[in-house]
Amino acid sequence: MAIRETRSRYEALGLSEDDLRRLHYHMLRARRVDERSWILNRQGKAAFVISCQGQEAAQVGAAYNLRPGHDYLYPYYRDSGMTLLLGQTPRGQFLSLMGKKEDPNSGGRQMPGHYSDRALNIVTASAPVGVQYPQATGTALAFKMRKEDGVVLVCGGEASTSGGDWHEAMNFAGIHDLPVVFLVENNVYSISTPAAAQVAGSIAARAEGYGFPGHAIDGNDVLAVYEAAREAFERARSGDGPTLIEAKTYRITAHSSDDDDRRYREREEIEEWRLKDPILRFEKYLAENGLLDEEQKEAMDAEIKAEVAEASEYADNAPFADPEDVLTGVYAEV
Amino acid sequence: MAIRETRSRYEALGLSEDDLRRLHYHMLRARRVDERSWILNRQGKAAFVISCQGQEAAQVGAAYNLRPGHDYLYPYYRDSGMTLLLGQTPRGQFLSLMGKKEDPNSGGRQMPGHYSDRALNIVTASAPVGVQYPQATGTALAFKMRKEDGVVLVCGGEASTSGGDWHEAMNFAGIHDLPVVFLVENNVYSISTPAAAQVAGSIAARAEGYGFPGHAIDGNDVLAVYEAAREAFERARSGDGPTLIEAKTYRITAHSSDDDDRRYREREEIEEWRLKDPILRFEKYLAENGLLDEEQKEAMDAEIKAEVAEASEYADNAPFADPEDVLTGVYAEV
Amino acid sequence: MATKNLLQAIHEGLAEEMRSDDSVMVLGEDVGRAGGVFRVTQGLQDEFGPARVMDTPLAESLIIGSAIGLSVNGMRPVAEIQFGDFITPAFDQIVNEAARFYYRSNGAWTCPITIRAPYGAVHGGGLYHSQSIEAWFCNTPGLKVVAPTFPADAKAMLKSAIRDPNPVLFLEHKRTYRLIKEDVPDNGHEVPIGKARVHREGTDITVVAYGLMLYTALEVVEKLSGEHGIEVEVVEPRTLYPLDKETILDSVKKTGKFLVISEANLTGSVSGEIAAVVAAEAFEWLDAPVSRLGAPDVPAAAFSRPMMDYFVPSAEKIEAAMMELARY
Amino acid sequence: MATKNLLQAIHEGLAEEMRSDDSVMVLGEDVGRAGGVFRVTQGLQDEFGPARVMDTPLAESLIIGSAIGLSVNGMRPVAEIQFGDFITPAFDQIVNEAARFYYRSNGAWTCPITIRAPYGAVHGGGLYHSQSIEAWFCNTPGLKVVAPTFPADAKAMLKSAIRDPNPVLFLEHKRTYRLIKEDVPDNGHEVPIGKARVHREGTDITVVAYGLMLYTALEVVEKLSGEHGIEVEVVEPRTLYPLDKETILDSVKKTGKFLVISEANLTGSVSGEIAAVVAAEAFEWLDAPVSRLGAPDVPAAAFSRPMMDYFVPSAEKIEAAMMELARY
Ligand SMILES: Cc1ncc(C[n+]2csc(CCOP(=O)(O)OP(=O)(O)O)c2C)c(N)n1
Ligand SMILES: Cc1ncc(C[n+]2csc(CCOP(=O)(O)OP(=O)(O)O)c2C)c(N)n1
Ligand SMILES: [Mg+2]
Ligand SMILES: [Mg+2]
Repeated sequence: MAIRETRSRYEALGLSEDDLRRLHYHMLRARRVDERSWILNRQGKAAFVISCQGQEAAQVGAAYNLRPGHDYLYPYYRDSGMTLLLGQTPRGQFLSLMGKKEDPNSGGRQMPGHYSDRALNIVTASAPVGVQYPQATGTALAFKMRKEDGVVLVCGGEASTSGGDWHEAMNFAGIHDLPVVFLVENNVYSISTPAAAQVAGSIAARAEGYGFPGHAIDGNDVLAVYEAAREAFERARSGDGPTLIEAKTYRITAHSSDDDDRRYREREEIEEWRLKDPILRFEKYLAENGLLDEEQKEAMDAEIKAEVAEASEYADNAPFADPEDVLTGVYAEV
Repeated sequence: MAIRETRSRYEALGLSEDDLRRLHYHMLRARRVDERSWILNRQGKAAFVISCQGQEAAQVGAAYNLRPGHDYLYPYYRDSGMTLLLGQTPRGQFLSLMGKKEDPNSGGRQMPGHYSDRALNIVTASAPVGVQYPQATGTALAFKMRKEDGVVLVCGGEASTSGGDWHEAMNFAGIHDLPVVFLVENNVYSISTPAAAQVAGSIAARAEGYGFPGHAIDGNDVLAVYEAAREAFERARSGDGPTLIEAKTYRITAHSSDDDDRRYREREEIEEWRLKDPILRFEKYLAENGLLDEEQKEAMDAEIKAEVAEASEYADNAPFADPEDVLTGVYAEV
Repeated sequence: MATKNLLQAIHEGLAEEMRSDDSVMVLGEDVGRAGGVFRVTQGLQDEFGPARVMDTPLAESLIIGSAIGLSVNGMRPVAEIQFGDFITPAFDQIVNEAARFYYRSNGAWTCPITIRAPYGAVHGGGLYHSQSIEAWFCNTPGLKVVAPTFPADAKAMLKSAIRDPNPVLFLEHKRTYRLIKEDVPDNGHEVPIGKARVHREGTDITVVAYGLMLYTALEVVEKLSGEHGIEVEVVEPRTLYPLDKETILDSVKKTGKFLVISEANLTGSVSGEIAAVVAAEAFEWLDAPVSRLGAPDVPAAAFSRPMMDYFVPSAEKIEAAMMELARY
Repeated sequence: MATKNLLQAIHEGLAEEMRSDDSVMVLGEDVGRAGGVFRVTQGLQDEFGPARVMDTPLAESLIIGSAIGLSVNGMRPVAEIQFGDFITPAFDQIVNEAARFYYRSNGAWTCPITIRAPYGAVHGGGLYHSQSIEAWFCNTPGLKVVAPTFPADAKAMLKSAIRDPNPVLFLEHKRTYRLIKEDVPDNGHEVPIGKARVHREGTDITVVAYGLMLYTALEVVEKLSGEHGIEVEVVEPRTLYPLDKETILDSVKKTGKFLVISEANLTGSVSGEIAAVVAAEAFEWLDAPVSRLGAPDVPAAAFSRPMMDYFVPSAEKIEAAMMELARY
């Protein structure tokens, strides 16, 4: 009975079993790439790691709605779950992580997590938090002007809503009913600052003040995220305007490899959230629905781990960027 | 019957007949000063005029709650109705208008409308729209830190909510329950841009998203404004935090003496709003309540006009700022 | 070909680009029905509609940020900042974002936006409608900063800016909008970004100036020629960043004396960089101190007329600086 | 008196000012429990409570704007910008607001705020945790910009900054936080804003440098003295705006040769202004071109180590520049 009800849930969402497997695959793959990054960091091969761990459901559930190379993505630094889903590779991630010449995002110029992919319409990401929001509205406006059905997905953490850029973009999107989906991955912390000292009221509730819908959803439930995002994408595609989604989730790792989170949060809190791990949770769902047994899981994981190991090895052996590379490519040629 | 009802309105607000007369006086005085400014402009004596006309009720009704020299005011360029009420003088206004040395706001440095008065806690105003909001929250925070009962009133037009500063301040005020009152004088236009192209959704409705109350009120009804502001000031004084008030009003004049509003709005629209003039409306209310007859009105007006004429004359004869004044006062002495 | 002032020339450049390329659009505060506070965009909304000539909210970071996003998705936006003084909220989007799209993505993404901003002191403008904002931006690799002075140059350079795959900040001195008229070619006239212009040949002193100061300098220079036989070579950078060092250095090497004039507060203005280049690379040719003239180091021009007039470098001060060099 | 590195000295300066003046407070991102990403404010929240050491939202314009408002109402806020690169959203509040409160109100309102910002290239920092941001601010009358390098100076100057009635931007080079330790006086040691420091007397060349470049220069200079008998006078401005011209000019007039080194992208950096001052006011004493050294004109240091190391001016490059001057 319980099973039938949950099964009907994904069916109601129009998802096939294959879709479910892909959602699972992409979450797990992102996690494994991330885990490997920390090992490389401990080995002294990666100067800086910034993680997606804990946020894979929010990322994969939302980005699953994107049509790569058609819609646009403005990811933030934790969104490797999105960029991998769209077509970036573990190799690429590790090349970037180690500042290698072949880094697909920036040729070794940017820190890891600053994604960019012209072919996939992943717009070059930056470090100043929040700048992506006005840019995303501009990209959406271009779609609207040309009467195309493209959608722009723009993402950030909950602290990215504190700066003016978020608001200016929300207002602009509301005025012109732009085809843009705002995804806020509220993972409770901004480095050390808890959401209570960061956000007054409610992020999701703010959308109403701009005249469009906002939804606060369980960001660790990949189907809930997919559902909210699908609705938002449909709204955008049909010209009805923007949607704000606040995915409530949690940052399982420290802010980055430079951060020591014992200064500001209790271990128990993290342990509690580990129990709500979005991947374990989805695996349980799949198992309950007879879509995943231990063996299948092991097989998929083994495949992913092999890919990750190969990618990491490749990147490790790849050449560093040349010193003089720092000098080139300041201006595009007229 | 109708009269008794309206009378009980001001009594319920705790206003005496004397209060009503003062409200009327301050609105009318602000208007007359403003009208005179345009004459000086046409005479070639004032290079630039920016008006309060049409917004006197919003300004006087709100600022009537301020304790001069104790609470703080961050006015915007139209708020002469507020600064005059607090104790600035018509003389001061005209001295500023003509860039005279005695200009109390800036010694001839700033354009008219950039109010400043240390003794009255009117914080030096600027031209970049919206910068006052974060500043006001800081001033409110100082009150809170010292456990004092001071309140900060900060004002702007509806377009001042479009920039990031407004949002950052709203969020901060909400997080810390700061004793600040946000007054947005929504006069429908930002220079030429109508509110529909400026504001998505509703300004007042946004307060909820920050966790504090927002009220959209009839900004041409001085008692309605007074009422909303009084409640907001009480909330702030008793430590309950901020309030947002959106006073719906209308800019009767062009944006400034540099603007030709025929480019973007119909004369009929202005005429319609002239019928809703806040001063006429309040005079009607007072008359209906037997608090003002033609004679009293004429007497008050004559007194104001005499003061205005004298002030204008004084300012006209006052010396210009010295050229070298431009060089002094860049740094405060250590 | 018709005779036009700076404002008309810029308007025409915009209109022509919009006619020839559908992806060119204008956005900014009050650029639509009102045609901009200076009327540069007047009539464009009638011709191209409210989407391609869009009134934005009062939010400069949004204006530039959305222009960036538009450019990413096939458009060629020309963003107007109503007054240069109000470009500050967009500082992040300009210097940290637009200027770096190309470099940080290793050449994958370009950011072909143009940002028009009126600058310079004007009567009645006061502290916040007067600033010379060049120096804030002339240290940002990836960005180009142009400040043409004459109408024909301005029109041609605006077109170059719009067609440039890089972000270009296009500065217009407010007091020169209607100052002179000159023949402005209808189409096809090209002025590349990055090339200075020698307005007048001379053998005694090299003067670099732009904007209102260029006009004042050109007047003073004629007077000096007539009254004292001093022949000053006048170089207008036109592009402030990256600088056409060669033209400036060639001139100094000929004259041996150098003065750079800018209306900005002297200290930290772009004249420092220009003077430093001359002092480093033309040292052996110099017969006199590398001289600079600018406004005093106070926030900006004041509202009150006498103060404002005292603030802006005057013809007298410019003449004195030249005479001092000539006598050196 | 104890031996402290730069980071500890700044921490101590803050703590002492907070102890002696209740109105001094700290606000910024993660300055509270976490003690700041560089740990400069570590322990302060425990001692002074969460109101006086306040974690703000991630909103730099708010941080500076609210600091201004606090200062207006009796407080002496010290605002921390987490990385200098992220000061850009606060640009408006700094240059158009804080710097002008005094001037625009004709002396009625002061704005005694201090803004601390770590700057400079650091390994692993990449384009956005590396910038030298000085030049953006060293043209803003009303603002003071200080960039002390040595721990004792930094502590004393931070105190001067906090007590100053004007807004002061206090720059800290990240790579020098833990580079050296020196004796740092406990209390009472004063270093005024606006005075340069001569680190080493010399007769052959004057070198101006600050931050990491100062350390590198001081090393190179010893080498040159030992190996070639070239004696370089090293001047540290400490305050970048307004500049202590006198100390610099006195030195150049003695040595006749001048080099200014800054880690910033060369073009448009503060070294241009410094060089221009020398070229104008010490011209007659100069025996060689006014020289400058800086990073190449690219956006900022890259993440990848080889690129980053190539970006920052190295000891070799500095030595070469000095040798060229010496041989001139
Ligand atoms: C404008 C700006 N200020 C400060 C920083 C430094 N910083 C980087 S990430 C971060 C926290 C962001 O928190 P949130 O948006 O919640 O995202 P999360 O890291 O929690 O996913 C801060 C303060 C920055 N990158 N940009
Ligand atoms: C940051 C900034 N951008 C642009 C301007 C130019 N400007 C001055 S007033 C104004 C319109 C403001 O409209 P609103 O806030 O509605 O106030 P109103 O004038 O209608 O009372 C504009 C665009 C400015 N002063 N500051
Ligand atoms: Mg977060
Ligand atoms: Mg308005």
